Amino acid sequence: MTDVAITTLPPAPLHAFEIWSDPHGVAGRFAAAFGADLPALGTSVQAGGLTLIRYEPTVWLVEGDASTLAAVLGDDGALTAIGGGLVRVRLSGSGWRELLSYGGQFDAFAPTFAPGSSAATVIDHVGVRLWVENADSCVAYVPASFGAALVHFWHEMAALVRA
Amino acid sequence: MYQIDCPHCGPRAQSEFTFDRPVEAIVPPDAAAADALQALYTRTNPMGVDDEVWRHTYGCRAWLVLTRDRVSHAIDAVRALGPEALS
Amino acid sequence: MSRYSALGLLRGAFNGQKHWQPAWRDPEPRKSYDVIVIGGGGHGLATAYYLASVHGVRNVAVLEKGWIGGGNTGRNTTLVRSNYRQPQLHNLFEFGLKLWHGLSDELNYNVMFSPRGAMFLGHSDADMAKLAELGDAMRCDGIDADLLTRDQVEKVEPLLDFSRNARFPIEGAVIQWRAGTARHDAVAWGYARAADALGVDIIQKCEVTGFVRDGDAVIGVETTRGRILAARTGICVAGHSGHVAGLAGLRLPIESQTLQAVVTEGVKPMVQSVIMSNSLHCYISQSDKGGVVMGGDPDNWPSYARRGQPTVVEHAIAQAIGLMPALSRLRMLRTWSGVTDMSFDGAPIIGPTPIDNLFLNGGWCYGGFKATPASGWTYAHTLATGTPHALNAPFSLERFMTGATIDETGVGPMPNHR
Amino acid sequence: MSGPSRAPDGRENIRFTFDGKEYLARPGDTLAAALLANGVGLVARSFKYHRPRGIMAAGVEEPNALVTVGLGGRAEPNTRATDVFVHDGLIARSQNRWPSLSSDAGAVFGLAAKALPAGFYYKTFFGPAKLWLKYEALIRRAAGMGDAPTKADPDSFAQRSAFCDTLVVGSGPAGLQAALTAAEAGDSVILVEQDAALGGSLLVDPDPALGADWIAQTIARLRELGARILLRTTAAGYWDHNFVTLAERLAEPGAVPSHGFAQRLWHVRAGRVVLATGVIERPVPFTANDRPGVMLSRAVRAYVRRFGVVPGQRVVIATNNDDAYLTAQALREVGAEVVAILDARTQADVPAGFPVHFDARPVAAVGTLHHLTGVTALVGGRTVAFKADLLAVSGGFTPVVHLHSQAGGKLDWNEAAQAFVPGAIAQVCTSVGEVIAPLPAPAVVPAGSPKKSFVDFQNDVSLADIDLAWQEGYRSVEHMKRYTTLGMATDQGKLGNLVALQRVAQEQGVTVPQAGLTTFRPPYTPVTMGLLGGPGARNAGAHVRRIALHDRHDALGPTWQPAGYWFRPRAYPQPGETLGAAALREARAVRGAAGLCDVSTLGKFEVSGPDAAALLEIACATRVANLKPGRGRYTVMLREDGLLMDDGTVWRLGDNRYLLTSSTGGADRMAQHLSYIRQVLRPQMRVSVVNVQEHYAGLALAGPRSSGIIAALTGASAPAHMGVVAAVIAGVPVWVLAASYSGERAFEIHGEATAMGPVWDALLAAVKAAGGSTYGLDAMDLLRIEKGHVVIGAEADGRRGPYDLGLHKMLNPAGGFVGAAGLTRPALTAAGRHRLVGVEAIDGAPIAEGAMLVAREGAKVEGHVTAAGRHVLGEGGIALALLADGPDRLGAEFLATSPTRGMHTRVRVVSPHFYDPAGERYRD
Repeated sequence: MTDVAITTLPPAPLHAFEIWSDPHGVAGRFAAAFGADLPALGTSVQAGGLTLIRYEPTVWLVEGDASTLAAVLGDDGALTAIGGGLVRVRLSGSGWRELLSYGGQFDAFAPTFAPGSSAATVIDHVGVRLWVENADSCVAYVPASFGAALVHFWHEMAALVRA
Repeated sequence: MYQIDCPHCGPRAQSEFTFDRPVEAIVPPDAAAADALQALYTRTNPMGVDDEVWRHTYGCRAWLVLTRDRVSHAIDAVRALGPEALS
Repeated sequence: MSRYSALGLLRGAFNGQKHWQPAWRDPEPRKSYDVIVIGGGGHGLATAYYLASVHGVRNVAVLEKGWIGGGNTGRNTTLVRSNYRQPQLHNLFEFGLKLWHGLSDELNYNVMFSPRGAMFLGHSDADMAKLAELGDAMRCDGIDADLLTRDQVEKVEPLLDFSRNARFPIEGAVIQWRAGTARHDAVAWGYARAADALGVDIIQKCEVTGFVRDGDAVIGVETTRGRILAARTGICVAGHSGHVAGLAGLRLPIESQTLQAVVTEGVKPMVQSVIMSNSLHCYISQSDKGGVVMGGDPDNWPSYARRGQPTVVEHAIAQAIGLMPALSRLRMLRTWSGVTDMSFDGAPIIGPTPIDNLFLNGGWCYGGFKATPASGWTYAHTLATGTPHALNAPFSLERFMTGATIDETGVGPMPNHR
Repeated sequence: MSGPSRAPDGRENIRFTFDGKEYLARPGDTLAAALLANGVGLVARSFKYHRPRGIMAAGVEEPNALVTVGLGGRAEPNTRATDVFVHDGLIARSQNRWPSLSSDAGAVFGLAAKALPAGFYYKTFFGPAKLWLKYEALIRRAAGMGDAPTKADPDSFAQRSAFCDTLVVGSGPAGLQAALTAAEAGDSVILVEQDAALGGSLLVDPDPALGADWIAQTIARLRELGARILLRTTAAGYWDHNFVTLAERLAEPGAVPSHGFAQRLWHVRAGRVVLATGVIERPVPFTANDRPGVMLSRAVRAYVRRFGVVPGQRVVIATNNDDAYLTAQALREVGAEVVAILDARTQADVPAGFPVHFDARPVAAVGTLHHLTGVTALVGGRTVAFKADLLAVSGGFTPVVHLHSQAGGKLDWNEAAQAFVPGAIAQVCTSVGEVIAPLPAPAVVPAGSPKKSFVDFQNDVSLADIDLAWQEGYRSVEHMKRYTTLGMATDQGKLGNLVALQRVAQEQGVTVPQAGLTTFRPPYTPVTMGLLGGPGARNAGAHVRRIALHDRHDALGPTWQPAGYWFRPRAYPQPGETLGAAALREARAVRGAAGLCDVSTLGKFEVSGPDAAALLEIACATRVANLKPGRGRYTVMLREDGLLMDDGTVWRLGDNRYLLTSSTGGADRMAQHLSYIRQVLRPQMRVSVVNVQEHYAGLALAGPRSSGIIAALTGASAPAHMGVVAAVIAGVPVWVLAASYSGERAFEIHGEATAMGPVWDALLAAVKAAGGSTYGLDAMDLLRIEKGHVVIGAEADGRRGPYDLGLHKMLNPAGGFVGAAGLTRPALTAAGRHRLVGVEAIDGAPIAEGAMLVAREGAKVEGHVTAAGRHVLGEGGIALALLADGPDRLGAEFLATSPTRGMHTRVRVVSPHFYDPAGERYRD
């Protein structure tokens, strides 16, 4: 019925980029440095070799070499490495939204959940952060300790849904 | 399974949220001991509407205040609580 | 009161069972009573019964806003046990358990108390040490508790999953053989009938809407059936404790939450005892009609709605099937909810309030049914004498402010974490 | 020929068995239809009196025809024969009978029925509780319906979410029309139907106005518009905020799923719900109204029109409404004889050509075990007997308001129809079709014997039982239900509840709304537990959490220990070594040389920013701000009530950067707590708190050789005790924290989890070279007990304050931390508090963990052993304990007694610091 591939991606440098003061100043410095706006909640931006995905009101997940962001933040926030704790799992193929409908209460088919969107939710009791890479692919950032269990769940569901 | 309209994320299922306490039970750490204990240990527990602190723990992790009816379960309002950058 | 007996039933076979009298009267409220008990659940009715039978206080009214036994008495999973770690709790519940063992005879009403054993499963050596500690604490206070090995558990409950690769392997259990289940409705009805026979007025469809005050004291209640005065008034309304106490201007260390339960279609016997697991937060037993009765964690947010959240129950069922795989093809017949009075240490409150002549019995969280006789007995003592009995003295309302809390699970003052 | 039958038409190609006998069925047959087609009248036995029962209905409301289908882990007891579609190889068995359906010993209960009225068990079986246990064992064996399954379920169940603008429940004409209207207006639509075919009543009563192809056309149009149509799917529960649970059967009961899941549970959030749930026909009470051969009128029509089955050749119809005349018409079309129509009304405008008797009510059905032979009736006050093999009954129609009511909707009373219909509702929900407009059907006074006139068939509740409940004062409808068990059977009172209420109204002079209505609770029809448990049932709803270096540990063959959802190495036993011996060997390696242990599961938080220390001084009850860069300290975190929440260490990594560790079990709670402090209590702070529990994998290196190993691997001298440095080991940047839990000179090495493999390898090689060992949780416990370190969950069990554990002297004197107010409560420092001490066995014997401390056997409990161990290098049992006024009682002797384990050890109270109390071993 549907087609979906589940791929565990290699570790990548990931940081939490948190702003605690002068958000507009930080946004201005970011725009000046990267030629793009800091993404709003539930969206992402790719610029300067970085992917910034905003999952929280004050926190962005940064994938890539984040060292250049320290200057953007100045004294208005902090960067903290978190890449050791997250496994990236790519769900690709036309069936990824269908697969995400299993084991959770998240509307993966919502028109607003379009390429570039992000959302955090719970799948099969595991808190995951989702990022729509493109129409045919979604990346899930999964707590590393649950990674194997959730990947197993997805494989099991995908096989049964496909059947 | 409520639908909670997170001011940051939009409508989401209750399973992403956790209830923490009624707003009346927020105790500042520097409150006088007697006041703090009163706030901690006595509750209005109304059979009706109350303002409650919830957290979108498995979503955007932000804290919210829900105005919720404890009999009908209708949620009249949701507002953000806490710092919000670029909001 | 027409006495219940097998002979009476046989006699009824020849007269169409026409000789049975109403189990209780349906009296009009009088102007005043010695004691008013607000709440016609098991606890309130037991209180009235012991007031009349133990203390000779018979000028008593039980005021029930709906129908007796219609709250948590008729909505629980019927477990009766005294296997608590904290001495104040196990002593209180054990006092009750002793009463349970003679209750059908005492009330001349078969409450079907069935001492089929209640076990906590252990899933690791560390669990087993904790369970042994529980058993040791009980045994040192003269309460029965035995450790079971894995093989012994299997003899009692062969359908549990004993495979070594089970997610929560079974290493053993602590069992209280004298614990078990009872027929919940019968407890309310039996106490009501016995109390009524001693002169207690059980007044249904009578909702308390306010308190009559004389200075610092409560001297009666306003109800949907008029003003009723009393020398002493006892609140005994479980999940509605906060609401009723609020009518007197009291704020309590109690929040109301929903607790759901589940029963399956009836099948032939498959669960012999009461199975509990602290690691899994679910409990399983089987009713006399054959339905497997199950419960789990409460819905962890305040509610008075008696309407639960389905995924909470689904999670409890997942856990139960994890323990006992053969449950999978049974069907859930019904799910229902009660409003629990979650106190801020998980233990009940039985005693005076800051308002003269007003007393409180509440905060039973999700564990009140088993305490029905003990709760009624101690509350009756408190209402009759004005002071708590040694058994309920630790369960004062002041303990939260003084710090003498009685916290079985060690969770602290957040009832929604309990 | 009499009884049910069907002339073969060549499509009978599905084989199934019932009680071992093989039969043939047609595609599309329900088991009930197939049994009737094969002339089977007796299908089941009732619950209490074991009365013979046949098939009464054609839908999910069937109370009688319950069978077990399937084998092994797929066996489904109590399956309604009307709600399973026959599949090849279906195995069905009757239930609740012994030795056989035809000769059931349990029928003896029926003979004693007069002495076993409603609630008889409340009036007898007195004596000790143990005696009741014996009676009960017999009752339990007689009770229940099907046999309990004994095997694990081989099939898979799915749980899926879905979102739609409009959810339509029921695919009769009203439901199909509602779905079509919504879809054409642009709504996303989900349409659910519990049957295997769409059309609802149209499957039995085609509507000429709509045309023969209307269903097919509508379905095609719906599909074209993208509507999702779910067959064999029951809307089981209607919850808050338009959340509806749907149970979908992908494989029939007892069938092996041809592919994929056996069933799927849909969690649907709908913008709007349309309930087109129709009605259920009511039976009629009269003597033996439960016999095989008494069938609901619409069911008769369904068997005739949909399944081609003629349920009887000579038919009496008993009705109080016009609908039953359609059944007469249908029977006549297939050549069955309508012997009489007993219409309880005194007059009505009815179709011509039938032998209609007005003012006529059935009195009794008579027949054999398997079939009906006749009906007696009161016709205009006269008793008349009819020969008949089928009695079709219609007592009116009960709207299916279950979902409306579950959703919080009110119910209105429709006097003409004698039915509750949907009233006002707060959720966005409308009811359409027959459910809001049931046919008029006046109340009829029953004519038979109340004792034998059943209202709840499965539970054998009769009119006499209803009367008795009222007589005995069980007058609230909830009391009546509970006293008589009315509506408590697997059909949940779908047929009988309203009949019982009518009885109360007739006998007691109240109206039906006054008599009351019981609450409708989910599910609408029973739902398979495995479906509700979902895929999570396999692991009891709890995933195992794996540590980052799981595979490296696993290669060493450890015994794994569950710790919450985590699995951690408990010990690494050598071949033939017991766990206890392994733990002692590992602990001795730490004391004597070096040990390596995985502590990755510790809670860890990075706190950065100018206000980092200020935030930590709210979370931690100790000073933090005076910590110098490169230094760390032990700390405790309190709950708001002043009792211990957690403990850990706090490290100043840089000027404005701290690392806070906390216990494994408390990590999630601590994350929530820190977020609460930061976001709710101190939103204005310039600080970032990031949970790095999983980002960092942590290794503990402990023992007198550990600082040498650190120096060798980092190329720099090891930090002093409670110092922290950034270093590189095996090419991987790490933090080296000089913290000790074991009492030896020790370090925690934390690095990015995905990179820590080489660090582990290098440390393990160095430890082995130093004559050391890996160590697990058991050795860690031995070491910390000997050192007197408390553990969250053991000593700090949620009931202890700092004073109890001897930690009060380290509290921040400035206050301002969470818990400061709670700490002021007097009972927290009152005499008699159970406080931390050590105990050691006087004769060197082992001490039981969890044992109670008593002065002598039988004396009152004064404390308990929280953690038991032994001297690691020396001999003899030692333990940590909580003892009333413990620190004041050093030297006193107690019995550490464990009656459940038969272990009783004399112990002496000592300081909890058994090992190196001065901390000399922390120095190099």
